Amino acid sequence: MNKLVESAKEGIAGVKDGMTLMLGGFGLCGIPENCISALVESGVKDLTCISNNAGVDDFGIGLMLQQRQVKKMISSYVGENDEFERQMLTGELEVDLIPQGSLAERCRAGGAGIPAFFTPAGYGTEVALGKEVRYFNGKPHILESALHADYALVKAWKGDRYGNIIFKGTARNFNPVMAMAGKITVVEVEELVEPGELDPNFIHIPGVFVQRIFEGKGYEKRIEQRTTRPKE
Amino acid sequence: MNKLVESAKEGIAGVKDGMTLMLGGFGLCGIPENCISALVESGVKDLTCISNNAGVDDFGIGLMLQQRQVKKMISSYVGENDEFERQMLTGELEVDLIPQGSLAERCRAGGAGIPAFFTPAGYGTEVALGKEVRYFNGKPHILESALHADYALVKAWKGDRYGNIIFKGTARNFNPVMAMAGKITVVEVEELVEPGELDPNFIHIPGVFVQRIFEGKGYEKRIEQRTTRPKE
Amino acid sequence: MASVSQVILVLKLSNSRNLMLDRNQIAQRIAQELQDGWYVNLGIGIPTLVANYIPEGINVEFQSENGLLGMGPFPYEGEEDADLINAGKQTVTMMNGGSIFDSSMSFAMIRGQHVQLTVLGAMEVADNGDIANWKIPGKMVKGMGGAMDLVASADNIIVAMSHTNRKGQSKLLRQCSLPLTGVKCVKKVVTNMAVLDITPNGFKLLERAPGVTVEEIQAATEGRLIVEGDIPEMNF
Amino acid sequence: MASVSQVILVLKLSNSRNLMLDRNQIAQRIAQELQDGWYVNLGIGIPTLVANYIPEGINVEFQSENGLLGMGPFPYEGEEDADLINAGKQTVTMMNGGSIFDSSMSFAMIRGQHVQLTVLGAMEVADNGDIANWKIPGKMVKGMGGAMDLVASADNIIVAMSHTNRKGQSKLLRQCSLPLTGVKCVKKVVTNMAVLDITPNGFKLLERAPGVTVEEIQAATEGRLIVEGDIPEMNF
Repeated sequence: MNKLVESAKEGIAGVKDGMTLMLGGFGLCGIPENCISALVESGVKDLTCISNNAGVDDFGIGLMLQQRQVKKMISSYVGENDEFERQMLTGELEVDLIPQGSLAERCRAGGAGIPAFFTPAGYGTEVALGKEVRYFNGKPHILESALHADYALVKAWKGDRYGNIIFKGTARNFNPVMAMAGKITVVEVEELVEPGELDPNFIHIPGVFVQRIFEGKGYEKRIEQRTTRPKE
Repeated sequence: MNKLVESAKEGIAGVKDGMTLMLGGFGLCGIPENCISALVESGVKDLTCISNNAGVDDFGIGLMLQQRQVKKMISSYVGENDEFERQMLTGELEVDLIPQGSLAERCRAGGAGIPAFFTPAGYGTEVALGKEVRYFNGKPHILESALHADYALVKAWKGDRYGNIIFKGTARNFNPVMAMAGKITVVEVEELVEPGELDPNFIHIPGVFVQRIFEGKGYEKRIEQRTTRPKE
Repeated sequence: MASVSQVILVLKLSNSRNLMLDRNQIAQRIAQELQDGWYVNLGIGIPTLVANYIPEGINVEFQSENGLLGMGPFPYEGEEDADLINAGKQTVTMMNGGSIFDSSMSFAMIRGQHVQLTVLGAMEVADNGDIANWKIPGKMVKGMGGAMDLVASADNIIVAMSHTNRKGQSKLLRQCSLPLTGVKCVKKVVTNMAVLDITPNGFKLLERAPGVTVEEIQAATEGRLIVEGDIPEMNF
Repeated sequence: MASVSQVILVLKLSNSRNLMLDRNQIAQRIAQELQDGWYVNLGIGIPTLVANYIPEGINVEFQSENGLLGMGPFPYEGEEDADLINAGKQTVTMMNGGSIFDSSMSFAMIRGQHVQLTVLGAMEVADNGDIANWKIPGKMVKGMGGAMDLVASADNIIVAMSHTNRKGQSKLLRQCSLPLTGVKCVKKVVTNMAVLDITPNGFKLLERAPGVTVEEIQAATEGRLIVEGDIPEMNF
């Protein structure tokens, strides 16, 4: 049950041109910084990236966009990124926008063996184009399908070599559902602990979903919108 | 945000003849003992009970069956109960058997605003009768619908008056998904704690799903199959 | 859990004429709709300001769809936590008794109607409750974020916006011209000029901003407007 | 995580003739199928015994569908925990590094094919992989529990059962006569007489129980049986 790998490079080993990746995080919070760096270094390209956001120009998935490694983004919101905008407007980058809740549920469904489900989100909008509509209790819903990924790149707080992981604060966000949905799920943690150190009652994602795990280095954890109030 | 009630009796206040209840627990593990006692005392009848199992003759939902309070059981497995068997064979009791995973997912769906989803479980069996079949990736699936309940009766380990709750061991089982699916979710806990005592990172079910909470009394926690090994 | 009274934001006052409400007053009026015990999701912009005006004696808990219940005010300077942000990606704090969860659980709450009120901004609202707030054809499209899930699910949706756009054109329309975010979902609109309910027959005028006349509201409303009896001024 | 080698159960020896495998030997043979790093769900009865025979050097983790990963042996007398049971409602322990989760998460694992092997008992198996193990018409029906989810989902399903029923009739059939639990899902059958794979053309005989002849297996198998070349005896 030992899923420990030595480095981010070993974590993403096997990622090939044209593959589909899921990347956890909301904005820059809880993103797999080490895996992203390793992907940039690897030069792999034509990737389809499923991630709620697309980073900023010089951090997160933005770094991969700078290197033109991304062919398609599947996201709910992609603001705050000039290079992204440029590539999208020139048609270099394909973008599939998905309601945030549907994105989360479609990842969970992928991991949970639910191929499709009905949701009210997006009915009557362009998101519903080409999708089946059905009424339940008089309310219209659309059929959404599961999302899968060749690799899911996940950032957790702590984890053990069996792949059990826990998250901290809102850095949790999409990481757990993506951990469930990857054919190969790679987890980078801030702190690697011994099996048994994590209370089994409070493990967020059991090791069964995880194929590789390593302790990430030098987390920057950049803050996108630093908002404060003065001390009273 | 104060959801505290004084007793199980106050917890189940408003449960009326003919209503649909969800009751957490797997076998006798993690069942809402206090709420069940209060239901027996209340004399309410013609209930539809959604619960993975139906208790034993003299404990759990078995106590409600003894009083003929249950009109219909929706469960995955109903063994170990003579009175149940008698009522079922005489036709006094209606029984709807559902695959365990579909039961869990249908409860979650009810709480999560997903009216229906596809699952492979039960395809080609009598569970699939009358249900839509659809192929995804060449594999047949059936459409299952969300379950809802007028009241969800949930047993947790600890909780606070805001309704935040945590579970212990395999007493968790169906309790979280049923907590999500009740129009009125009533939680009985072994130990009531002050808001803030539960680590926000490790709350299993946030208070938003809970309408009433109280500290239960005198938990028996009966063991159905006491299996041990001798000390070496 | 207690009222979030100390959120400080850099406020841009509305450039409308003085009689109309500014952004803070719109938020303040919406805050009057809050009921004790409600869970509330506030969108970016004016809706965020609602947290500053929770009425005395009312306890509400704020849900942030990135996975946070019991959102508190901004942190004191130097106490920002990169692992604790809201859906607007701003650093925040948590109230006592709050909780953290993943994105699928967050939208389970929203879709399952466990959150009693959603307040959000809009570019256009139609008199049947349709809302458009995510896309302007020909302009850079950033995405709908959680807005489509929120409007499709919430029982109670209040839109906070200015009554007209910068060109003076009505944003309360017979029919939305922009791509929709959701259909027949908005229940109430609070603008810098008026409070209006969405009814089967159109916008029903409930209250006027102090000093604004029914005629002015009528002139600024392109959708069907129902005016019955005396329309009182808002009270703050 | 380490091998669960000390599970002690009160064992009812098979009442078949001596040459055939007893329940423990069936379990022992199935244990040879385990691969290092697999997550495994064991059903009630013979499958539970598989945990006693994990080969040296192989680490597997047991999943119990009531919400437990890393299930350990039964507790020492006096150390039973009412809050820690397996899907058979027996008191159990947890291995180091195990985890607890709710029922929906448990079946997410199963349905999502994160559990590599399911071992379960059956009343009948057809030569196309159909399985019946939950209902006998006219008899009290207790329910399918998690069996339908398990057989519909797992990539790798091994059935552990006796080759014939108490009346001596074959349980390996051309077509199941009892209500199905799942269709075309069983991959392998290990009985007290033989090890067989399910192939597009029927049961393919792989191994014989020591001393049992191909003719005896053929006579006890109602479904299509493929016998190619020499059929070796099982090794323990």
